[in-house]
Amino acid sequence: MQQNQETALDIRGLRTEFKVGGRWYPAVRDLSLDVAENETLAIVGESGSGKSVTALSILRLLPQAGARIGAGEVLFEGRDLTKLSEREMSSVRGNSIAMIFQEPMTSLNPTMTVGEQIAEAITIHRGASQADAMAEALRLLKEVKIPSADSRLHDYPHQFSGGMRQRVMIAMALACRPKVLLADEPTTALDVTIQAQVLMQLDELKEAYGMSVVFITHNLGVVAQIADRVAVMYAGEVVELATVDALFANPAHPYTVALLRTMPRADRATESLEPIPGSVPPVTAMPEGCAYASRCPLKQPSCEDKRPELLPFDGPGHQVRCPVRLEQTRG
Amino acid sequence: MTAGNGALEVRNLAKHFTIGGGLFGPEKKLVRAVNDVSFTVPKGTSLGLVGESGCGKSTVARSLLRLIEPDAGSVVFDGIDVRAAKGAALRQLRRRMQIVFQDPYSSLNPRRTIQQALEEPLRVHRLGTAREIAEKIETAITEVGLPKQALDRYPHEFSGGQRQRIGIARALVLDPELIVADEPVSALDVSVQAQILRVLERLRDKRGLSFLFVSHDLGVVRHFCERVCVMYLGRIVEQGVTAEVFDRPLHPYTKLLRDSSPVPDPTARLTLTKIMGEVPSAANPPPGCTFHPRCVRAAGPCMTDIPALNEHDRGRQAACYHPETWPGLQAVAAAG
Amino acid sequence: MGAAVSSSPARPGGLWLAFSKNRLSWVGLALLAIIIIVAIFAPLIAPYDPLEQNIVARLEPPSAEFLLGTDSYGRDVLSRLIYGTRISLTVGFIAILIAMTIGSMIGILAGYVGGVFDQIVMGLLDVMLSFPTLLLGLMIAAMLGASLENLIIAIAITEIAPFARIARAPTISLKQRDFVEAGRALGFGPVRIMGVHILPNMISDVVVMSSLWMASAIRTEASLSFIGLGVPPPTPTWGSMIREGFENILDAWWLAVFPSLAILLTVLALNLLGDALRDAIDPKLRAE
Amino acid sequence: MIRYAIKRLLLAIPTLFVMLTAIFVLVRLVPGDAAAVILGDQASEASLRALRTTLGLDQPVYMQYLSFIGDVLTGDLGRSLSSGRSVGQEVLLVLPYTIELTLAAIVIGVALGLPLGIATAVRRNGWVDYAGRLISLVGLSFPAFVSGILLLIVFAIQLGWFPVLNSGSSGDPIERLRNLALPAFNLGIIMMAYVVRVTRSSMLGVLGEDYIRTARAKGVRPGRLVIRHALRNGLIPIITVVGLYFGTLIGNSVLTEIIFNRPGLGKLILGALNARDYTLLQGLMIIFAICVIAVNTLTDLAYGLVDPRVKYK
Repeated sequence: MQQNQETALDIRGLRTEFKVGGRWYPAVRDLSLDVAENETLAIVGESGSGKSVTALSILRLLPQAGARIGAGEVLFEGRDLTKLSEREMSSVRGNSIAMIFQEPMTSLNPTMTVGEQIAEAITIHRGASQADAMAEALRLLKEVKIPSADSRLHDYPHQFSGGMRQRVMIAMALACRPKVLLADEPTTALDVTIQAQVLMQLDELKEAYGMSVVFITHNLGVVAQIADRVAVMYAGEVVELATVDALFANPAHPYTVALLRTMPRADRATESLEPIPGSVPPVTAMPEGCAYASRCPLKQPSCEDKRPELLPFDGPGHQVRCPVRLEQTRG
Repeated sequence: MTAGNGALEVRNLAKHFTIGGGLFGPEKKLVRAVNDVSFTVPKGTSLGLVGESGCGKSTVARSLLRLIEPDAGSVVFDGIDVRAAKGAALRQLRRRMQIVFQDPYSSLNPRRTIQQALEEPLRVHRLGTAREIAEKIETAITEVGLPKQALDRYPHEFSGGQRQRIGIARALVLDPELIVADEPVSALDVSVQAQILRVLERLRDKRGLSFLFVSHDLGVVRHFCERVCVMYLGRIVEQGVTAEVFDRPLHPYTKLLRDSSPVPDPTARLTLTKIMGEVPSAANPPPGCTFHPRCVRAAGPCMTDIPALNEHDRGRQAACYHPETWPGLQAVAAAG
Repeated sequence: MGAAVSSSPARPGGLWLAFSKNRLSWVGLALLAIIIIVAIFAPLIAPYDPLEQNIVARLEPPSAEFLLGTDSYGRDVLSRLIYGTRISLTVGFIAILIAMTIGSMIGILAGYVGGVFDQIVMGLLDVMLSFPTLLLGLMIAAMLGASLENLIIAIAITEIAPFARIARAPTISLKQRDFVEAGRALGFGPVRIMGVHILPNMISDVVVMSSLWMASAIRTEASLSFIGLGVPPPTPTWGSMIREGFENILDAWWLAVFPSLAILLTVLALNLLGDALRDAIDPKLRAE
Repeated sequence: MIRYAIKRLLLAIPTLFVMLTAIFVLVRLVPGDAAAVILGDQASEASLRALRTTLGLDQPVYMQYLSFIGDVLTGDLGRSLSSGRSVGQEVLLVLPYTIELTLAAIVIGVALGLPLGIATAVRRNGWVDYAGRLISLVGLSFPAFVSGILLLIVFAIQLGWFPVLNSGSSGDPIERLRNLALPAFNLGIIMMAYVVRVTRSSMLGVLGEDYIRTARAKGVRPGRLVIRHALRNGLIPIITVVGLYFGTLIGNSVLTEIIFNRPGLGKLILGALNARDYTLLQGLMIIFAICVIAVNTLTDLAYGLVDPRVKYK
């Protein structure tokens, strides 16, 4: 899927650290991912897996105190974003890389009209006049299918429902026709029928605008709906990387396999759920070896000694961080 | 009314709120949060209550325990009128019907140890000697899969899933017969969600508990509940055996809900050509069938008359003038 | 200390940790400790009897004999200052204790009961809250007459409204927490819920503010004494000493300056402490 | 918005009644015979009786209350017992000085406090923050008469830059300004301390909000982020609190006027207290109550202007 296509965004060896009790601990470790043009890459994981931190690291939106990018590069349009000055970074944000967030209720400024908020990015990055920017904002509101957009342009966020606010967020992100859209759990706070609308809309807009989308979610069902490729994260690492079809048809990592078995489905009976025993190790006490070892049914003594590497599995572009599974397929 | 058979029977339950009014607010508005809701939970079974936010499912759950006082209708548990119960009778009922909450971070008092939290109900109800109480809480805590050492600790020392187990243990110490579970797994990661569902399943089988299981997640409800009620804007629009309702929904809203629920299968992507509109405000519901503005099948009486919840097939009820048709399912024309 | 604290089970451990990391809080704590010691051991520390008049040594500037000088009756300023500490702390502490008890009870009740009762109570308290504290105290003290008890009552009344407000807000948010709902479902009575489940979870908010408001009570006491509505003479209070100094401001600066500094330090100590405590419990400021 | 404004104005009416009732009760708290307290121990029975009739004390309490409310509503606040002038006249004579003083203080307080407060929040835990917080804490710790006396000693007595005996009534504008400077500065720095504190905590709260992150993600630069996105939202609590501070400001202005020997409501109160002029005192309290209610109402209206959500709540 990503063959013959240019890479839009390339993350290499990213390590993002948080300060806990005076010491720095990595929340994201040795993360390398690339996103091709026009591709939707889903990053899926449970809470604490580091998926949101990854997205925030790309745009350097982490809290200024207590968080830092410890190592790695984020290559975009020939530049390493981690090395840019704050000022240069501002001109990337909302311009060629845009982001939308989980909480549509709190992510919009309550004292600015939605029109002003959409127009803002256009005036900042394109130097457009306020009138031109507002005209463009109106076009965008129509594009994301806000009913009677003309009159709603001058409304404030509290006058919109959660689903509508998320559309406004999307319109805002699209304002400068970004190359890459980072979507951090954009539908998690929404009801399923609204989620379905927003997902389909994002997919249409991706085509229309020729964007790459990095879609962060905890919901495997959502992943199956929209992703071209999937990265499964666990405890700050990518444990499996595959095309969406390969991942669901032939999951390789024991964590991915287990995750798929824990999700009850609406469309068919699930005989019995198989919960994953135990819990994710805390960021302050990561084991030496494989982070999943303590919960893993395939665990070998060697798993606890050495951190496994992300290596090619069968099938194009399929990679897995599990020596036991790699051994099995080879053997 | 049926005499003591251990069932929960709810008839024509209604709850209205007023919003606004007061000195600062806008004009007073009556919000019919729950309207004419009726269902039965036979002893030892689970009934699911699904719907999107604001459909009134949580209000129903809380009304049953009189955490919110309903405005109309009857709630009868094992032959006893819950709404009329007072004093000792109400306390007795509260022992027999318990609730498990959604948010494990808000459901435990941060200043009380687990021991204190589990002991308190037994002490308040004066159930047993100190020794009996100690035994009872040990049983409860091991039943939900936590070690006894957990008793001396404070809630903040536990993860979300563990707290949810503690919340379940607290509901168990009074030996209830019915548990109202209000989105008990919605705040949890999927792997933990499966753990909690396992615990609840085990309790249902071992203790013969009945459940009213409120959730927005069709998958979870399908897994846990034999029967389901689908709610939309304060009303039940469809009820029946869960698998049948989700496989062959009669009400267009049920179908929309099912088709919108993403499944972990890239070959079964959403095929909805068009999902119209959003849920209207309960303060200002459309006339007729409240779903009609979003409904592809709406026609004729849908715009003006509220459809009744009628039997369409054996054990299948739906409130719709133009229900979906499925091969092998006889569509009984709705009266009126 | 850090290790011992973090292993303590209850949340206040985190509070203490956040508090103890703030350097200014230690300054406040140390200052306050000194002031309290001075008040308790006043008879041992004071070089002279604060009421003893000495016609020969009137309006003496600070010297080796009278470290902070003497007043127009020849009384030793330092000794009067030391005894004045007792009045300020007593009035501040008792008034705040009364206001805290009554105010918290009103706040919890209004928050828990809610509805019309809450609206009426809060409406009344808002009125009280917006009326100038000093004028309200002045009015009450003027009507009741000047005495220690009346001063305490007047100041306590002015501080009830803020306590009720600060107690009400967390009560309302706690009331919506599921564990309170669970308590109702488990058949607990309202008194038990308010006393066992709400009070312990909000009391830290109230106690923290009491340090800030004790500062304000001490300020009000001094202001009323300055106006002449405080504890009647010859009892030494800082406010009345400043008043006397103010009358002799052109030829005896020390009379006004030293009690002024005493008030300033005491109020500052309480404010530093209260501020640090408040920062420590405010999750918005503590997060990150 | 208009609807909101009307409702807010209507709400002021019961508030006013509560305040008036409270004042009525307070004044009747005087232990024993009010007339005797006013006239002293030596007064004759005849003069006591005459005073009781003047004050209406010989009537039943409910009658006293009704006539009290009636008088206030018709604008009659009674006559000063000592000067014989009506309370209204007494107040009008000195009110301009107090207004001049409090306005100057508000201007100083907000002009210095708001920027400093914003700076402390933006540079959280930097040196600006520590300095700003310390300044504000010290400012908050001064009773107004203490800071007033210290200012007086340093700038008027020792340095002689400003007059010690204030005559606010001077016609010369320069002289008037010189008279105003110290008292206004005294009130202004206390107000500034307050504004810094409120602004800091409000801005810190706002800067942690999700929509600030959204704005950053849009490429909004720090300056615009603070002014356009954070300040407008931060202003909402600031306005409320500054409005509430008005009561404290009035109290402090009383003390300040006494210290700087400035004509104004403060000196009027002190005079009334010393002369046991309870009618004047009661009248002054009523006027303060009306001012406070007026300012609170204005504050709420300003709140409605800044926060679009208020109109629809």
